Amino acid sequence: MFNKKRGYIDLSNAKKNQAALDSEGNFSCPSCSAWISEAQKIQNNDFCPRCSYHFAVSAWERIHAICDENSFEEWDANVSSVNPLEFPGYEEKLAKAQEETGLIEGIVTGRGSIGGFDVVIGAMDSRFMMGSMGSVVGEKICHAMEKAIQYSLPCIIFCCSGGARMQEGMFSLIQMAKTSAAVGRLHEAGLLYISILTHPTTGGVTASFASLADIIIAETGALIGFTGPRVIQQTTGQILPPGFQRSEYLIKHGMVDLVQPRVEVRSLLIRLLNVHQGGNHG
Amino acid sequence: MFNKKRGYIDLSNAKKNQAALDSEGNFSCPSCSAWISEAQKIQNNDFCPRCSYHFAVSAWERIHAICDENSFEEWDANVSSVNPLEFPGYEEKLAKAQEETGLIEGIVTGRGSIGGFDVVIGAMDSRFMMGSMGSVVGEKICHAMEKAIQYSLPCIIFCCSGGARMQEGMFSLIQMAKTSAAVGRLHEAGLLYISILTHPTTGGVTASFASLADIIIAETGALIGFTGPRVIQQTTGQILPPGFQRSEYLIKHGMVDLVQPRVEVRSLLIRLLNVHQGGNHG
Amino acid sequence: MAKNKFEFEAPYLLLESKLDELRKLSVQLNTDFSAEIANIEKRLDQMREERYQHLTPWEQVLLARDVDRPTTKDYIKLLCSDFIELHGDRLYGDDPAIIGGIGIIDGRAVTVVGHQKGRDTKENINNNFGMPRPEGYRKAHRLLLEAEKFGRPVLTFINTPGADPGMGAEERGQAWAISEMLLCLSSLRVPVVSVVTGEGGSGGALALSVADRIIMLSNTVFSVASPETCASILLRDSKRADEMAASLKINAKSLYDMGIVDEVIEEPPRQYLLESTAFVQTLENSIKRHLDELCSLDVSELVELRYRRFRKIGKFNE
Amino acid sequence: MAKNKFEFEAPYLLLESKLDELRKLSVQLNTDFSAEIANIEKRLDQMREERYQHLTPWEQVLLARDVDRPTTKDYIKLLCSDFIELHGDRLYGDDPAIIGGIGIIDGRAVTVVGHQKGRDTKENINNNFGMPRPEGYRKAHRLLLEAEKFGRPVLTFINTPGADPGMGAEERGQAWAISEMLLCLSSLRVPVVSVVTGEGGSGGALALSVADRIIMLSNTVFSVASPETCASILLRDSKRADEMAASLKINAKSLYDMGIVDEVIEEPPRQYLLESTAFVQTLENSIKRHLDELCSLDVSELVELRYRRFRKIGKFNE
Ligand SMILES: [Zn+2]
Ligand SMILES: [Zn+2]
Repeated sequence: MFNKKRGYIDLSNAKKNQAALDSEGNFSCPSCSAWISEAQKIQNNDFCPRCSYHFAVSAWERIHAICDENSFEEWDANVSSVNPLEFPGYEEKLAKAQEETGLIEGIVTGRGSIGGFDVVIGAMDSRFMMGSMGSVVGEKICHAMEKAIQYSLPCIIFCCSGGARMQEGMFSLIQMAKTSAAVGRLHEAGLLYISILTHPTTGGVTASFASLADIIIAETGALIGFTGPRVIQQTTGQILPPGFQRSEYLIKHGMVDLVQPRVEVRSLLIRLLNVHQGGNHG
Repeated sequence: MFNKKRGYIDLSNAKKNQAALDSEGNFSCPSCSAWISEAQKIQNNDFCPRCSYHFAVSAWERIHAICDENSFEEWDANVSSVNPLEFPGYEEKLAKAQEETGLIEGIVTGRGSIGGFDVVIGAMDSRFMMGSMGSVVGEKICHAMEKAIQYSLPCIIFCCSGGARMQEGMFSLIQMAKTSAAVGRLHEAGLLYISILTHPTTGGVTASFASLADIIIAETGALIGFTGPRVIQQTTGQILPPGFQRSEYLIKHGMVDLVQPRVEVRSLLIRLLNVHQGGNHG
Repeated sequence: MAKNKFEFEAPYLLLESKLDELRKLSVQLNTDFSAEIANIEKRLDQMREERYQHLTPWEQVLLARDVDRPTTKDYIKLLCSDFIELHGDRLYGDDPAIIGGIGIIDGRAVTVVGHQKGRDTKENINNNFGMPRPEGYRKAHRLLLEAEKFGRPVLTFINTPGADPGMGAEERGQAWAISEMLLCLSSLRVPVVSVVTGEGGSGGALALSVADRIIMLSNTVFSVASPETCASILLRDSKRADEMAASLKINAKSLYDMGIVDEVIEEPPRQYLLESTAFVQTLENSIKRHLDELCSLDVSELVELRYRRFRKIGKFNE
Repeated sequence: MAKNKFEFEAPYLLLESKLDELRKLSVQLNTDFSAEIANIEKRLDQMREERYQHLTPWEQVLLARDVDRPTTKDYIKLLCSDFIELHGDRLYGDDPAIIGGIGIIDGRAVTVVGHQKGRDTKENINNNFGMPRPEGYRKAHRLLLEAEKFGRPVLTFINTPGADPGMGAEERGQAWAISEMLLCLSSLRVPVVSVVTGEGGSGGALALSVADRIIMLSNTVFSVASPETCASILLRDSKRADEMAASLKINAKSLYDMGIVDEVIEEPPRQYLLESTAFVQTLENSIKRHLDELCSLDVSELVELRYRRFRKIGKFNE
């Protein structure tokens, strides 16, 4: 079901595929309604050329764009959410998210290679209930990290999240503790852990595994923080300065190692994996 | 030679000794020249009642005020400075300092007890070449910490310093690294290390062993920092706000655990040593 | 939707005032209703106790937030035979919304860390209403590492509306400070016991709660986000917070049933908690018992058990 | 007292310009002085080389501070086959006066940290003239702990006038940040090699120099405080800095003789350093040799040797 999309989301090959892309037709920016082509979107690093809206990338698009061709093997594909609190309307929302995204839950995890380096990789999907972290997301992250330890592999996670999955109440909040504890085990095992903070990464995800990586890469222009800007503005009445909580603001304030445009993340990861191994490839 | 002084500097007994003190005569404040009695000085926690000048306490006064009577046994009493760089005038300055203070160098170290708790204790003396740290001060601190490890004792150091002993050049600067490394060994041995920052503690001492303690106590009103206020003002042209680099400023900025008046430091140390051992005295 | 505990207490307070009037009248009339009044009072107490047994989740939220609840400092005074507060993160500042220090409980050196709400408006403004800033977590972090160095068990008290929602907290990396706490606690090589003494609000509360044992007082709550926030986001109506309080299952009893907390300590109805000797004794005993159990474990077993304790929380189909 | 290297270079520069004039004249006059000019040039080079062999300590200070010296970024470009700069202390900010990251040297993953002066006024203002603020030390500290996690050796480059003398640096605990670095490096469980590439100024330089091996380039200095500061304090006359530069024994050769540094690498006279292949080769070989030696040691032996290396520095009578 994902192969059809593979053609146009392999961003590292964006330029050579450009001709093919234009034929795939136009679509409208969800923010300013401008009609733009896929090619324009890719050329502009997934920002809308008119309003700078940062287009979401699905988990599978991300994995295909980052991993070497056919290298990715998915884990825990069938782990799915239940409604532990019998929260009103949760099941319907899950069903709708599954239908709209073709995903079972908001993260895809597994094993793949990047520029020939074997890694454990996870990618969250902001379209699935706003990338919120519930029991399944927490479980899949922990399990992926534990497998990274088992196989002695670096672990790479693409984060994007609106925060905790409220419908799972405290089960959701505890995933912060659970995933942070799993990161602790990665560290003890001396394994490299890289997180990539993409637009938007907020709430409990930022305040747990996302900010605990050895190397933190922020995608250009991404909104990253704990409390979202609307809540800050509403609660404190303060006018937020332009660029507040954006990647460039975060690197200035010492929170991330690198800010990188989306199209360059794959090549940066390859360099990091290579340097990490002292250039001794493999 | 120190017994004569012992009477009036046992600050914890200040009140009951007061009558005796008045008879010891008056002296003049080095800052505003006010004539005050020893009793007034002690009552006012060693601040001048007129200009708030913070009177220096000698190393031996400090040790007698803090340690249980007759409990202190000095170590390395005869370790003395040489002139490793053949720095012009250094030997004369050392001789003058020794004559004026009755000390061989700017720190006294040894073993004693405080409220019945055995400790390793060191006290710097700001009168000895402004409490500067040269090879001897560094050596005595390292040796005291190594003995604390050997005897498994808590280590307590009263700091006061104008910084590095410039006349010893790089030998002096390296004492920062050397004493910090010794603190590292204390930490590895799981031993309690308390530093008390007294007026003034600046320069290389602040940027090494003084700020690496498990618990840092600042004496009320002490000047504590790396760069001294005069240099900051001269270099940056900024007017320093009142209270800048004083103990109360430091606790507000998160740098010290506690601010305590001089007369209460002994009782605080006893409480800390007691709590540290779970109230299991001895 | 009630705004504070006095709304559901109103009928009892009214009845109490009527009994007072009756007493005064009886004096004026020179008659004696004391037996009847005593009877009514006894039934009033029963009714109230009954009422407190069946508080709605929202009413429990109100009680959890009640400004009359003891604060961390009160519990420290109660439990520790000596306590020395320590300050500062050694990096930037000293956050009064989280206090910490070392004390003695039952002859054992303990590091105590907890949220500190104010007892009045002035104190609350100073303490940021118990909402920690990054400095607070970092101070706590430092004290935890010291506890580990000295092999001292850690006791934490949880009572916060949540992390500070201001610009400064974001600027100084609040998310980073919280995650570092979660990481630190999850592998800390000394026992950790947490007591929820009021509101357990979101990440700001969780940051101090990654413990071997979590104890909740019966009228406290622990929530992924405040019921108001959930109502505002999920129902687009923050006034329906009471519904959310029920749906989110945030009260002590529900969380115990879900296996998220280990023990619930019953609060006496409407009495200032620390005046109830039964309550105080139960709390003291519980903390001591947990510390005794945990201190007897081998350190690596302790850490492994803590990892598993959190690792298994979560519900899903495979 | 000379203010910069051009003052003691003036006679040679003057002679060079005269030779240029002579050359032009010879063309005008249609005569050939080339043999004579070549001869003079050769002697000029010899004189200059001789002069550079006998620089006064103060002249070495001027050369150490020379803005034309290569910066840490230049050395990284020279030595690393790939390098990725990493930013931030994860607490407060990113200090451009200290840069750090990971790279590959000779097939070995290495963490590199160093002071970064600017190459021009604009860059120097941005980089605070290479004077670190607390954020800089804390970034370095974080990168050192990562190096330790991954067992990566550490290479540091030292070139700073000293710690930042401003209010903000004091406010955010500069002394604490420096001491934490000294403590961290003194027990770091990976090899550490430092290269002094310019000014080693006071605590700000020492913070990156607690290494297993300290290499100094021949025209660099390392000092407890700047000669100006010492002159101002000890002689009450900052203009007598040249005297202090001599008394303090701050040049590479003296420090080698005192056992404080392990190796001095000769700089070619008056040539842009990185253009001298001999110099570059010697530096590369030296770093590789030290890393090879240190990486072959058992970790606990390495840490013990580093402790003893510093422990024994200091002169006194017992
Ligand atoms: Zn748009
Ligand atoms: Zn005075």
